[in-house]
Amino acid sequence: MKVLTFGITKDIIGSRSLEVPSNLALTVGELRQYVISKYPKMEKLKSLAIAVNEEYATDDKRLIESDVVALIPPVSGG
Amino acid sequence: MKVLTFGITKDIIGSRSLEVPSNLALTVGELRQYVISKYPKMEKLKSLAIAVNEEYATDDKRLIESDVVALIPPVSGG
Amino acid sequence: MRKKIKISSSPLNLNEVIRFIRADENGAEDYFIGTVRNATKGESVTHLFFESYEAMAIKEMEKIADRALEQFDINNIAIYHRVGELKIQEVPVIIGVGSAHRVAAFDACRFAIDTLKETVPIWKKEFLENGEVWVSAHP
Amino acid sequence: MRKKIKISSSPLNLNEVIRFIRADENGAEDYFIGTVRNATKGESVTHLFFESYEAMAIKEMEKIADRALEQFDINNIAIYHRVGELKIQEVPVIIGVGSAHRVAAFDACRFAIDTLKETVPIWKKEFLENGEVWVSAHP
Repeated sequence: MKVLTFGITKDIIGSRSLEVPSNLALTVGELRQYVISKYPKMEKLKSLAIAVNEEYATDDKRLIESDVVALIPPVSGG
Repeated sequence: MKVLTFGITKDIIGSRSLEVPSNLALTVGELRQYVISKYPKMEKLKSLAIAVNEEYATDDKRLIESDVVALIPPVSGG
Repeated sequence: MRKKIKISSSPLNLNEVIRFIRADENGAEDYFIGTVRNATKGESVTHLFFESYEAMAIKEMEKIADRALEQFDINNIAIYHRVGELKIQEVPVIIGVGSAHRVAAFDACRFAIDTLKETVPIWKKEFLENGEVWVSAHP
Repeated sequence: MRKKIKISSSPLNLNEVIRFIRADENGAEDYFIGTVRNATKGESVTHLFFESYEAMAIKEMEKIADRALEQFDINNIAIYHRVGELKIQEVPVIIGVGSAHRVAAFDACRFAIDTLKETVPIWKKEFLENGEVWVSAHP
């Protein structure tokens, strides 16, 4: 499963996207755990939301291969 | 003493200014009484403030011949 | 110069207001623009006429700007008012405020237009389909 | 059409926003303009960089416009955001609101910028004299 990265998460990972083995991230919550375990700097962020198909998703949301998934670090527009 | 008129007070009086005998308007309060007694329609207004030298004046303010005096009906700018 | 006040019988120039407000130390600008609406209390409006006691109105607008600069954490403020005959969609008033942070800009802009409507000697006559009326003159 | 949303890497066009907002039935317009300030928390800023997750940001901006139209007595709203590199005094964001009466325009404009800063996936990197930082990323 491909996960898009933005802002500081792109800098931490060093790439515009991250490949995650689908069996290690069946839910949004599991995906966050996987990302944090692989990139410990993510734990220092004020927050790390996850978007599924361009909407904020809750931790219990189940992921499927065709979902468009993205890491959303704290936003700072305006 | 010449008194400037604006907005609806100009329409009621029918002129851009009004000549008031100085001895009948020694104070701002007396001037208002004089204007209302001469033009009863003035009493129907929501308010009738009086400016002396381009500042709102209280009723006890004494008037002198050289003052620039104006009738200020309810304002409605903006 | 932190304040700019104008009364004009020509159309108000928003770009002039923006050029005055925009500054390196501002992160937020709020602009209130009054426009002539096509109706009031359910009646159609054809146009408006604004009259001012100009010398006094300028003084009162300057007082509003001074109070805004004193009461709110803003860097600059402009208050422009037009007089004469205005058609639907034309602009009687522009208030611009610049500040480091947005809350002060909003608060000061709102304070300025609220106070202008209470204290500045400017009068508006509405021309309706059936007659004309000096706004707010009667209870 | 009562809302207009845009994300652009070119300078935002305020006149386009005004043309969209101005309408016969509006008596009040409020425009919030964010500008790049030359300092933050006492440090000099040289420039900013804004990045967006554009598809999602557009959706979130549309939600804000829809909520504003629903919650406040306004006629129309525009939300424009710029991305890319911006220098001091340049404009990252414009929010315009039109309404019959001014209180709704102020309230909706403030709601829109407050919510944008909380929900829209746009990120700002500040370039300071000594380094660079993604704003708000860390506690």
